[in-house]
Amino acid sequence: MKEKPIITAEEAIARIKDGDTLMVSGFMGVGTPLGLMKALGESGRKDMTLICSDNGLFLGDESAATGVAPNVLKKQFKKYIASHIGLNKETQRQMLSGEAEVELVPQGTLAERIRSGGTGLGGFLTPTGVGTAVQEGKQVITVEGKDYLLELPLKSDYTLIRAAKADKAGNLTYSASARNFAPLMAMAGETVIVEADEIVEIGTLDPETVVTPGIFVHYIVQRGEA
Amino acid sequence: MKEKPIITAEEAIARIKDGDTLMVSGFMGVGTPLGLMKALGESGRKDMTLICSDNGLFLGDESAATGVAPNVLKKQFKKYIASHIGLNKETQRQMLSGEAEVELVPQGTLAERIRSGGTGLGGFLTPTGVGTAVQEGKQVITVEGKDYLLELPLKSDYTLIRAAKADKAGNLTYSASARNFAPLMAMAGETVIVEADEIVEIGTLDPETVVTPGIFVHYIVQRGEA
Amino acid sequence: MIEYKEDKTKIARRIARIFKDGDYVNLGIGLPTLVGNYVPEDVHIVLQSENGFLGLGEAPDEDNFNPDIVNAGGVPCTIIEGACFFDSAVSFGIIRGGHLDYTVLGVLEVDQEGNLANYMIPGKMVPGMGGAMDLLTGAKKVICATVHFDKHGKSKMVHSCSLPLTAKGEVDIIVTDLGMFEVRNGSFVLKEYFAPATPEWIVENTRGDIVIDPDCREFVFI
Amino acid sequence: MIEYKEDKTKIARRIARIFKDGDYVNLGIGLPTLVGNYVPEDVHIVLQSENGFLGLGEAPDEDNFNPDIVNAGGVPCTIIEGACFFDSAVSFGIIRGGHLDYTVLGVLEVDQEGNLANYMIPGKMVPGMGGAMDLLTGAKKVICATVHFDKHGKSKMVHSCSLPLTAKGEVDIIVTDLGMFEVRNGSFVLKEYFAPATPEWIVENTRGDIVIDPDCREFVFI
Repeated sequence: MKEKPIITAEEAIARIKDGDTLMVSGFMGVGTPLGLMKALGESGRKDMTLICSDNGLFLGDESAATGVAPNVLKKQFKKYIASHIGLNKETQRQMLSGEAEVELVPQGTLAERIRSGGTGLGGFLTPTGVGTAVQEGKQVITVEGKDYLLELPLKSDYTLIRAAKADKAGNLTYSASARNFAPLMAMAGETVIVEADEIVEIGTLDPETVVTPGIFVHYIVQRGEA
Repeated sequence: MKEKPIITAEEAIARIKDGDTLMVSGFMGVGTPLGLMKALGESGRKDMTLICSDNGLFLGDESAATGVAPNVLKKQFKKYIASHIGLNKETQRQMLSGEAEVELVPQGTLAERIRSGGTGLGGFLTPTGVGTAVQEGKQVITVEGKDYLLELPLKSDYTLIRAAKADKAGNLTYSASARNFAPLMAMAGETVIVEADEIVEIGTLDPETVVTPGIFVHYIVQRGEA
Repeated sequence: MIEYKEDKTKIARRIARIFKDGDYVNLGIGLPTLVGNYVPEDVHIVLQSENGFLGLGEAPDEDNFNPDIVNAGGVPCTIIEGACFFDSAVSFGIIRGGHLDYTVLGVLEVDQEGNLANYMIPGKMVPGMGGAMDLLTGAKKVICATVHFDKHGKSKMVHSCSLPLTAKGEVDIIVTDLGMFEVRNGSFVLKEYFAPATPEWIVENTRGDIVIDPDCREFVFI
Repeated sequence: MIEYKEDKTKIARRIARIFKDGDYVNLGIGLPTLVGNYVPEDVHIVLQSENGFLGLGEAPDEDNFNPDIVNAGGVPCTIIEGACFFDSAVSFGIIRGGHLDYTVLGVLEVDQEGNLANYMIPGKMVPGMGGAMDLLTGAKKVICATVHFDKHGKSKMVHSCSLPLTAKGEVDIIVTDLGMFEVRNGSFVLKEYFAPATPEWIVENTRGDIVIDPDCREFVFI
């Protein structure tokens, strides 16, 4: 099986352009590919759209910022698509000042929109959000007497995820609740870059327990010190 | 964690009523819960709807019938929802004679309809089948200039699946390509009965490698000789 | 004359007695999390954490701390035997698919039509809904856990929510520090009251229509 | 005067040379399966089996036979190093999501608009479409593999399919035992011919509009 290129975080980030749409794994910083995000922060890349469960933690102390919050502080994004931004004061500030646009999406709908993008669906019908502000501007479709919102797929130019193990063919496993959005975002990225805690030889992962098949993965980066 | 009841195949099947909708795992017989299907065959249950990838193999020799084919031969179903029935001559005969109804569904659409049923979605938009006979009677929805079919969810009264290992909390792993539809059908069943090659104590399965969480499972049956 | 004293433990203790052995439950952040402390020893429930696992356990000590295991509030936790991890789509498939027996959620306002507002105050607090909308929509039963009064002394149970809704008509049960209510046919139905509150005092001090259930009784905390 | 002799190996051998190292490919049942035998040794492709894995290997011998590993035709097979298993929703997520570089499928009829009919003959053969519709719709490139003539001596390439379509306008490349064609702007475009066939003879013996590509050349099998 052909091996996927193993590159540095800097080499990976150098591919990204201003204005690109990124998906970044992690839930409150757990599962965030921190080496890649650090390199992204140093790259000066800007005007990007960030699709991420949340915006990490930032309550005023920059040195305590977690997850994607350092990148938010560097104002690298013009738009956020997230299910929760309440623990990042800078995102709140950017939103209220109009510096950045925020699209808040129910977490299950966010997961499913990413999965739709990755699996070639044109969207899906969900009961979540019916009769709430989430319904605004969306098509309501009634199936067997019940109302659903038509939610549309999300895709990314670059997906940045953290994995526990990557074999050189790109097959991935994850660590505990650090898994969260990563397997979905891996399907939905035009280019998928994995930061792996450990890179192993092809044939060492059990074919039964691979979570993300290597077909979704384009580049592998060894996780460094964050 | 509370244990799920471990019962016999006969006790499991006794719960099913004439006219119920069943989902049965397996692809050309690989992954079919054969002990449960044998008990179902002996139960005399009839007029059921069968949702299954295919109808197994039956080319004329009853003793060589595989997968769900023996149950088809016993005329236990009034309707089949499947992606392929070409290797079961009896299903073809029942279809042509009008004894049973057959709904043919593209395999990916079948998988996704079952997943939709299990995950509370009202349906999904797929490009598969646009401009073909599959489109008949379905709503076509255009998203960003591209046509999709609105496909609706499937659920079952009883889902019968085969697993490799079940712990007593109902967490499941599978064996190789015997996995196929089982994890999806497990989500979509009102009652889910698992025939496990091996039943193990709670705590012996690695939490990272469980494929089907126990929340979806209601009864466990030890796999016998088929 | 009844003297009201806010008491969150009453709420958590009462809700903890609702569950049956084997139930699957999701506890929201804040007050709902307290419920986990009061489940009777012979009732084994499985807690879901919507960031991706079933079998949420207690807070870790130094020996079993794993930075990759956090609850839905991002707080380090442990897992119990029989736990398993999955991705966010499976997690919300469990939630939206109706596989959870109960979800327990906090309240800004809840009304007699079963509408809940608990995720934003326009112009003040716009944190995002996280998993709350899916939990309300998907769980078999929705339990609201809330102190009866807001900081201005007004009941959080109202005729009709004025804040943006988290979900419409999904609330089944409300437990406050005064009593337990069901939402039925456009009214709050008082099922139990907690001393020193009385049904009459509860009716007087709630902004919503309350029907006192014929079987309404005092629930005694022991 | 050209003497035609059906030759499936030409088709398989030519298609096998299309792939690049690292491509992910799904081979349909029948003739397409043959393609796997002719991929050059220095080109490592990964074969998907739509019943749930990537890394399809050769037929098993007694030592490595596993009844739970079968290909999409239900035939026992093996897996290669680096393979992995998944459920049918992930499998068709890969397919429909555009993650496969190529799918190779058989033909009943294929027309110059890129329509393919390969799954049923009304009144005669109604086996169901299996995964074919998803594969056609989802793969980056669709390759049709077929002998040029049906048993009545008529070309399986036609102006317009008369049989029920498997998918509309999805075919990119057609390889027969006479040559290789692309489907472009409503025509078959002849890219290569296989001796003893000549472009002129192919045009004469095909029921469809063929444009001969300016760079059309003979492909020599070595």
